[in-house]
Amino acid sequence: MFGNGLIKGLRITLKRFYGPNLTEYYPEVKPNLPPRTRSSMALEPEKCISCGLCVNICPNQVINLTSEKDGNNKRVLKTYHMNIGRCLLCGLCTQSCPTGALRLSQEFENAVYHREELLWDMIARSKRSNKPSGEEG
Amino acid sequence: MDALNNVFVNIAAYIRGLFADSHSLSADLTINIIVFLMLFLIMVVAALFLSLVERKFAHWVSQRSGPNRLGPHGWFQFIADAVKMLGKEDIYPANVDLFLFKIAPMMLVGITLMAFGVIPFGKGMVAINLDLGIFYFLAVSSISTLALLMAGWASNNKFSLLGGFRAVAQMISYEIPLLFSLLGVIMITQTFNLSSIIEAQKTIPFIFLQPLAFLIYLIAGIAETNRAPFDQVQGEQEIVAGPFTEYSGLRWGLFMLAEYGNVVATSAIAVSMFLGGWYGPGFLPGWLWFILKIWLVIFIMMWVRWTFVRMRVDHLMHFAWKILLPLSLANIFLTGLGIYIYQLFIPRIGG
Amino acid sequence: MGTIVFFIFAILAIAAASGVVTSRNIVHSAFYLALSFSGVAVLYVLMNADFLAAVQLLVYTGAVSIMVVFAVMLTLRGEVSDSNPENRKWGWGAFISVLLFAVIALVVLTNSDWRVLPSAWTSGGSAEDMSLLLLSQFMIPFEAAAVLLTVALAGAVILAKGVKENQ
Amino acid sequence: MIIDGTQEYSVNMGPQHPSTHGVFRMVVHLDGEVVTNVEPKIGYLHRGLEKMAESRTYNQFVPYTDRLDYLAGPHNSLGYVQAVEKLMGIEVPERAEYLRVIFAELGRVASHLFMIASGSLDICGWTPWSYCTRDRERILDLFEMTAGNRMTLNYFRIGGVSHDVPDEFMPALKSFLDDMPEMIEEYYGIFFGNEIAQSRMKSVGILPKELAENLLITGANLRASGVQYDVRKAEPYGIYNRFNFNVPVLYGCDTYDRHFIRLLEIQESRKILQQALRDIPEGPVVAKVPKVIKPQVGKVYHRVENPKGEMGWYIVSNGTTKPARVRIRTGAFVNVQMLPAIVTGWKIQDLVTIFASMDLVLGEVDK
Repeated sequence: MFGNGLIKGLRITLKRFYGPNLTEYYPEVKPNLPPRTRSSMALEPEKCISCGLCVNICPNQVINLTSEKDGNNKRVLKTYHMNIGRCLLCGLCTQSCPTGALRLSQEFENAVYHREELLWDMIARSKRSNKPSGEEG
Repeated sequence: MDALNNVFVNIAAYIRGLFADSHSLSADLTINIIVFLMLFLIMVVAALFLSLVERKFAHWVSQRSGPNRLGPHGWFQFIADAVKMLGKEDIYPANVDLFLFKIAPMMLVGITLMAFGVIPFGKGMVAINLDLGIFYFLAVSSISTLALLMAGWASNNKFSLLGGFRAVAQMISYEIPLLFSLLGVIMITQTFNLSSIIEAQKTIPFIFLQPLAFLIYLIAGIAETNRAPFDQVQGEQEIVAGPFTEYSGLRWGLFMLAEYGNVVATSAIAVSMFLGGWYGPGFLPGWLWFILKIWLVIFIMMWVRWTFVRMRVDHLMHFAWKILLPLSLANIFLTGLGIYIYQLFIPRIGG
Repeated sequence: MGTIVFFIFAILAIAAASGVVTSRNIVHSAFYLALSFSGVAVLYVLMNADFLAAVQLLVYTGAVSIMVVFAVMLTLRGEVSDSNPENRKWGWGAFISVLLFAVIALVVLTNSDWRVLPSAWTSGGSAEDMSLLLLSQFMIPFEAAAVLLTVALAGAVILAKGVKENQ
Repeated sequence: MIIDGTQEYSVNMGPQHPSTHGVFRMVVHLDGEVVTNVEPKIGYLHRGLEKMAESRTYNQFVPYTDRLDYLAGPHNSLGYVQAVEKLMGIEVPERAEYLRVIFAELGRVASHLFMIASGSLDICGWTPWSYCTRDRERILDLFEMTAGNRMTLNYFRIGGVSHDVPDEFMPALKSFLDDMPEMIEEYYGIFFGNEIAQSRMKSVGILPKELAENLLITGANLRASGVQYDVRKAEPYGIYNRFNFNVPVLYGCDTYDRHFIRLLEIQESRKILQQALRDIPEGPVVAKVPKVIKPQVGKVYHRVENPKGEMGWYIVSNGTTKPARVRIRTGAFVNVQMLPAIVTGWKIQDLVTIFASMDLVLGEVDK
């Protein structure tokens, strides 16, 4: 009969109208992201051996690092910059990192007002506390 | 209860009493201005509040919480909306027909406000107790087509013009079943006066005598107020916003005001024609019953809106001319037959 | 009071009517027509013919939108701001209009039965009396008008749709 | 179509129009409300992905493949990594194959749900939209839990997948599959069974079988026109030949069938997912692949059944670490050409429905 579908639809919406709501109240209640979420990068400079693998694997030339040799002819990280505005957050760099110095973190509120602020100085950022990512990153 | 029932009537009588001659020109003028302001306030507050309720409803239906920032559970959001709309820039594009562009939203609001004049919110609580109440309502609301067309044509936008054309086609078509569906009630009561029609429903609301007419009225009323599933005029998905595409800020706000004002007016007419107006169980004052019944009709309209999808424009026309119109004519015929039989039998039974 | 309102709306109606003929934009002309009809509706109210006023709004003003649609549809080809060109024979038009007006005025003024009721119909509102008149004294013209309109409707449908051949 | 005396009215819909699903632009020629012609204009989202592939190594290009059809990320990368594996002759571990099937089918379900959602939104069905997206969220949560991102997963690697799934993945997937019939019932109740929606979609925008074949339409659009053709059956890739599923076909050729067949395909995907969940073995998830991927000189063409149509990857290798040429055949790009072919004579409202039923994703059309 014509109208059956209409009444069924009305019944569904009425059921949902009285049902619970699924909204996440975001700024008040922060979402609990799974440990593998790729939402920003974190670096532990003491672990970094400046091998440059991350620079090479990055598909978008996001990472830019310089190093200098210390007394023992060992390379020491000097600067480590990421142009996060170009970053795809694909995670290839963290997978290639042999020492686990570069990690993905779950800090997801990355919006900034100016484009220049997207040029992250990872060493400076590491001084601030970053929530570290899960075991594999 | 009686005092509560007549509180507004008594206030009006008191204000009249302040004048030496309670029916002088100045007394009438004062009362009329007060009533006008009251109606305007009712319309503005109802429209603003409805725009919030609509969003809340839409979100509840889809299991979300809706606006939830301002006030308890976001129930003060409409104030923020009003302030935002007042503060926005009034943009008008190049090459619009400036006069028509500017006057169209004002005209629409004015027409809606005019329609509010005959709505009896309670016993004796009607701004103008016209003999022709319901006919006046229909006559006035028929002009709103013109305002929508003005907006659509003056905007100098192709989407707007399409919207304006759709407004003409749709609203003129649906006016006919709307009018005819009300005719049954008028035949029974033999009057156009809304207050008398409500008085006649003291024993039984006309929805029980005229269920088909109520259904037709509700459908045609939804179509007249341009709400889904009949919101061809501002079909977002095809013609962006129809006649409102180029409007911004307060002018757009006026359109929304008129839309929700129309919703309230249409529901109020439905309540007074079919649902027994201010009559209800005695524990609440009459005007509260009236308002609660309006909310019931608005709830149905919103429920339909957030469940159904939009009809196609040619199906819409078919629906009006091939289904609703014959049905409403049949309803008139049946009503006439019923009245005849009633008059034939009642004297013999001894009623 | 009534006189002031009368003059305001009478002047409005006449000015709008002159706007209809002088406006160069045909859509504006149509909207002026709506304004003129509305002004006339107010005049009806002043003459205590409120039913007629409502009908005037419903039928005449409401239907102007259709005219606007036709105006837009017929003239979108060119520049719409110059879509209602002046007619060179406007003198003749004015002459005939004035003649027509004079004849109507003469008929109205000499007809002794023409009067404005001091108040609205008392028995049961103007609608009731009018319907009684329509269904008793003017039954035949009323029915004839109804038949005529039906025929016109059918004719319009046939003209628009066309008749299927071989049937 | 043009009647003497009325003017053709051309309206520019898009690239910023509510119903063009991204940045599609069409110039619509109208006679009143009736569409006389449509000229699709594409390229507003052109990112040069094929050229980008030539300047990146094989591994580096994997994250970009998700961005083709961003509503069904996994399936795009599946096509790419399988093409490279075919070129190099890499054997993928069993568990990785099963995980690939699970993710690809989940991506298909997500894409189809979104298609139904946006299709209903295009005829003003706001509530069906939010029901469909509500359930799609659960799939995206599964993705995020495993791969780290919700839409652009970058989960598949040449030789396997990036990591194994976490422990809570399988129960969550199972409960999602268990809830699926109820969801489908709900979509049917509110959208497909609704008479107004049916009147909007049934016998609108007919794409006859011959025309569909001549225009090389693929995917669900083809199957809704009565052709039983699915790459998963016709030329099974990966381990699709191990699963028992049907290829739904509808013969209505109209907009309704093009929407409805997605619902049927979701049910078929559910079958595949259940079988995969039952049969998935333990084991490694990535094969032993050389660190530097350097295929021998040669070329490969590999095709997969994307939710939007048949997707083909043509990769030419010149023996270096970067491909010499990559050509992507995307279903949506080819499917665009059915729009002008079937839309003539319908109203502008139907244009929107027909456009929605084609299920275009501009990332795939413009590449």
